[in-house]
Amino acid sequence: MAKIVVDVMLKPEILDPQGTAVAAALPRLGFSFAQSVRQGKRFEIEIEGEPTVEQLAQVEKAAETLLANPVIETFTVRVEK
Amino acid sequence: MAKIVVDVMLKPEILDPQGTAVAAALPRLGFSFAQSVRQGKRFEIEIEGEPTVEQLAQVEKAAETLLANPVIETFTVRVEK
Amino acid sequence: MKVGVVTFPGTLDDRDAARAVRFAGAQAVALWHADSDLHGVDAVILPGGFSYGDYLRCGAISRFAPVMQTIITRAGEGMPLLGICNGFQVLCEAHLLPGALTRNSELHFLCRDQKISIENNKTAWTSSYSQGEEIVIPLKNGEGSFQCDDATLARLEGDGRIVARYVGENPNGSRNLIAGITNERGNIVGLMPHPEHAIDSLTGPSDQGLGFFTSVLTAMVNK
Amino acid sequence: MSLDTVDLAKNSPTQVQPYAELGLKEDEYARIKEILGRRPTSSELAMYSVMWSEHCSYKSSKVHLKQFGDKAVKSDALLVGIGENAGVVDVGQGYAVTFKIESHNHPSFIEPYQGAATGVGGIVRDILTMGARPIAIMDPLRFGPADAADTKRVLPGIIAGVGGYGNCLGLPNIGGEVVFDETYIGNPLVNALCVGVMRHDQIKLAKASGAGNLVVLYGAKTGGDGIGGVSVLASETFGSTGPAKRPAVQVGDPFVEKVLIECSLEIFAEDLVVGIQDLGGAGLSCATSELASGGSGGMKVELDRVPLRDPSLSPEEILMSESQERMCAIVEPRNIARFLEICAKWDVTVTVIGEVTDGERLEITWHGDLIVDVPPRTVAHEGPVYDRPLAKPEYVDRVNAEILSLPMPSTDEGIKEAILKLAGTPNLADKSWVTDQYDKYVQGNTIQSQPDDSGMVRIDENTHLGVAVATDANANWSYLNPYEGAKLALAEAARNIATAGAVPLAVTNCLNFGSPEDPGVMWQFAETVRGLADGCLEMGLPITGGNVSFYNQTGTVAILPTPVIGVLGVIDDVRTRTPMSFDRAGLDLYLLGETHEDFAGSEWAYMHNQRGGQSPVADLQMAMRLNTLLVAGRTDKLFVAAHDLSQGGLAATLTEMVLRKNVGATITIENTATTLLSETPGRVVVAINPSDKQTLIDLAKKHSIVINKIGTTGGNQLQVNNVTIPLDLLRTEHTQTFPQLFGR
Ligand SMILES: Nc1ncnc2c1ncn2[C@@H]1O[C@H](COP(=O)(O)OP(=O)(O)O)[C@@H](O)[C@H]1O
Ligand SMILES: [Mg+2]
Repeated sequence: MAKIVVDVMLKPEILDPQGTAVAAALPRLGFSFAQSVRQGKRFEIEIEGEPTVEQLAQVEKAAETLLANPVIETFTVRVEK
Repeated sequence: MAKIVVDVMLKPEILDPQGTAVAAALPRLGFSFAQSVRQGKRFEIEIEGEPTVEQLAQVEKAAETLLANPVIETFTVRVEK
Repeated sequence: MKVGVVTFPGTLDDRDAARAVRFAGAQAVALWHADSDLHGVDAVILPGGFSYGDYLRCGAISRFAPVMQTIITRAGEGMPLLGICNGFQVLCEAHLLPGALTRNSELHFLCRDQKISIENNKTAWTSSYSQGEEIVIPLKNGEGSFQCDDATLARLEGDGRIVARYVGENPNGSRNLIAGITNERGNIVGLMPHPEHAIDSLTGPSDQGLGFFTSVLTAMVNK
Repeated sequence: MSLDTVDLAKNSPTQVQPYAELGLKEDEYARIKEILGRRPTSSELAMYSVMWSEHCSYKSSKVHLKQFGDKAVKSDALLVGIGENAGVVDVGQGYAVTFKIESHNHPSFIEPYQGAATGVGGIVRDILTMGARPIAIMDPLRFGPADAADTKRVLPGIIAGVGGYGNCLGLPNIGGEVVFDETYIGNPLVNALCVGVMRHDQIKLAKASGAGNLVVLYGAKTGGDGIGGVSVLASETFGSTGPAKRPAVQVGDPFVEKVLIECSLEIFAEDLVVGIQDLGGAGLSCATSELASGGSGGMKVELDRVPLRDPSLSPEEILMSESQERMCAIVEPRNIARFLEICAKWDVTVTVIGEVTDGERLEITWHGDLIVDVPPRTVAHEGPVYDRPLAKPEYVDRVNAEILSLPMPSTDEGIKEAILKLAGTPNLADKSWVTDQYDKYVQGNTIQSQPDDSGMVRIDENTHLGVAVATDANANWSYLNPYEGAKLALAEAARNIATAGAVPLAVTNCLNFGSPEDPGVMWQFAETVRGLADGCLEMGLPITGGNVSFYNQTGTVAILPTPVIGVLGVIDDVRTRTPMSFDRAGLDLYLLGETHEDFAGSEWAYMHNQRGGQSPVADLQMAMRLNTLLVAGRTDKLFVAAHDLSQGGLAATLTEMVLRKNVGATITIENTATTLLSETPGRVVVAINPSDKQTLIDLAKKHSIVINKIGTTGGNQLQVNNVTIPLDLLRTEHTQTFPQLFGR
């Protein structure tokens, strides 16, 4: 059993209302560390056994067509542990 | 400038309709790799300079009180790159 | 008799909640999120909406508003407090009620006329109803699925703290069809559907939601 | 990238500029030089290019739209007419109502959720700008075939976007349209309508007057949204490494807009603005030039004061940015402190960016350097005007000459099948899958919404004064005959208002067409405008505003001409409206209006892939008499229910009526198939108490409307002659279509 993680984030030039809301809330709660906050999605995909090169290519493909919208988002695919 | 990443996932026992929907959509699009999918959130927090131990403790605190709801979610904090 | 209605940035149903309070015969007092003064109210309603845009988790940010700190204290002393929809989410986030409200199982916003049954008519907000009474009021939200761990669920069931349940098909995946719950004392109630939109059948599916607002008047008189 | 200033422009007259890349024609560029007496700076070029675009200048449509003013009836109800952000009508009791439709078609194809969401956001700001509290929205939509793969991508996203934005603003959705046709496959239509209400003395206009008054920008910070074209300018002229990649789509933040609405209404209530303009298409270029042009003097703006989300933006880009959720107000200096205080209360970013001058120029500086110095009218209101060639397309006579050969059901089994098929066909099926994603209850004033003929909201809780709004387009008829199609859509929208007993008062429109450079499309457009102008004149209804969307086509295939017509009506007491259906047995059902063999452009023809024939001819005199009758019947408490006939004819109307409150009906008609399936315009089914028969007959006679008794109410089935359809079966057919197509 392996875990593939796909992280999807809005492109830097795209407005991120969610991240903005968090960034605004943090100082109100007394947290001053953040210069900026962006919020995205994280998908944890479990696959049987070790991922093959072919499978990873499939995940890339799925990320591009389903998990992320390339018009406004970027994504990264990686195998965890 | 450093980037701190907070990943927030629903606890395994909590129903994840979004992950379930993705898992159901993948085979319909011809992708057969996934045993299961869980969907969570990823926060990218930019801070000035290298993070201090104190700052990281603050981020933990913020994750616990604001970014995640411990009743249903778990989180991890890490510095990226 | 004064009932406070809180407005957070992004609150939507505050005017409706105030109207319902007036229909029930009480005076509605507008409370502002940044003002910790409750202006002498006897009870408080946290109305529906998308406070702070609900971007992080519904109710997650509102919970920290100055007005909430006073409300939490007063509710701890027994003041009646009703959270409707987003208000329910705020109550859970503030840990005044257990569990959490998560994404609807069908993943989209759902607005429909919903039959619910009143499962506990002993709370400050439900005494006008008879036990087991079925009413139809609007349900409208994107994150209305009540979730909690098994132990909490057993406790809620065992102590009779389920205030209302959906009747018929589960609209959003809520555990045990839960539409609303209360705290042990029965003064704090969180409810996912919207009684304030059902006080007059001209503008709502029924007038059966009014009971929540008349109940609290009785509770305050009998205090 | 170096800064192009007015001084530089004067000193480098031969500098090559990328006007063509920005969409300007050679003669347009020449005209800009003539206006300025020099070459434009890059910032000026950017401003002219967006403001003179089709979208902002209406350069292809202006010559036709003029008819709306020229032919207009004088209406006492019209408080603000065409030319402002939205028209305003008097609805009595000191209330004024404003409403308008706008399109957001192309962005919604690229990114359905955000495209639709920002479409709603934009029209709501237009309404807010008039000084009104937005009170309801509607969303007329068009998609490719329901079972097409791309429709499965586009439709759910658009619905979620309309809901996601509107729900978060706390605006009830009170109606709209969902229509499928293959011509929309690569070009869905997302039109959004908003209604707002205010007191007469609260009306605001886009005027910057009073030298020394401040220009205030408030709302979201400015980012690089929607400025693809200007990046061309930045890179090509100034030879740098090229601009940062700018987003192709705008992302909306409905929370910021909700706060902006409440903040603005508080500012309006204290009368703190002299003029106001929302930032929509063409952003600051549009807002500053329109405000200055509408006012008495000039304006000076310090562009470097604009708060930025992306600090790398160039001045040209800031001028063009279409970042959402921003407003520009003109404020007297004595009121600015209070203005800032209210913004602070709502946590809204606010900046004074300039002031009104007593000159005649719009001057914009960047860190002290003059980068724009133009006569504002030439940017905002004196753009190019084209009288484009138009020619009746070849297809029109050909399809008009076609004789339809439709299978007409003749057996009981065939009739039953036809009724069930119509009930379930995507264009007529129950739209709850869509509207269940929209909040219809918020604000507590919704009287009617989907599936009623019109949306209706109460605007005064004490007097029960209300307004009704309906939108309609029948693109199939417009395809066959755009002149009649426009009139028919107008008549239908007005009838949808009158059916509930409200009095039609004013008209808005959104004209969705293919490319204006195609003479055939231009002919469709011209005929549509002529039809709408003539129709409004005949019906005595003023056009208060609207929107034109061109270039709706996939490759060379244009969409069907789709003029979406919105009609607003007023009802003095919403409690007395006529509902669309009956809740009890024992009532008599009458069909008002005559039925002919009108199958061209009908749903029955569409289902059988037939597009030919001649569209019906609009009889607006009859339409008005029918409307008067419907309003009179409501006032006299004659009607228990009334429901309009449109797509799907009597069959669809009966289906909707019996399912609404789950009370059946027994119908006895002659010429069954034609009576059920024909779409002759100008018909309504009403339910009355049998004892009121003579009253109805007298009323019909008085207004010269043909009536026929068609049946009675009751039972749990729809019975048509010998055909029996249990309500449960009919309901299943009607409601399962959308869930089956798009999931639960
Ligand atoms: N089809 C139309 N019918 C009537 N008026 C129209 C039409 N199209 C545009 N207008 C009017 O032209 C003016 C400019 O339109 P537009 O640029 O869309 O306004 P805004 O920039 O406020 O959205 C408005 O007053 C609008 O109502
Ligand atoms: Mg405008």
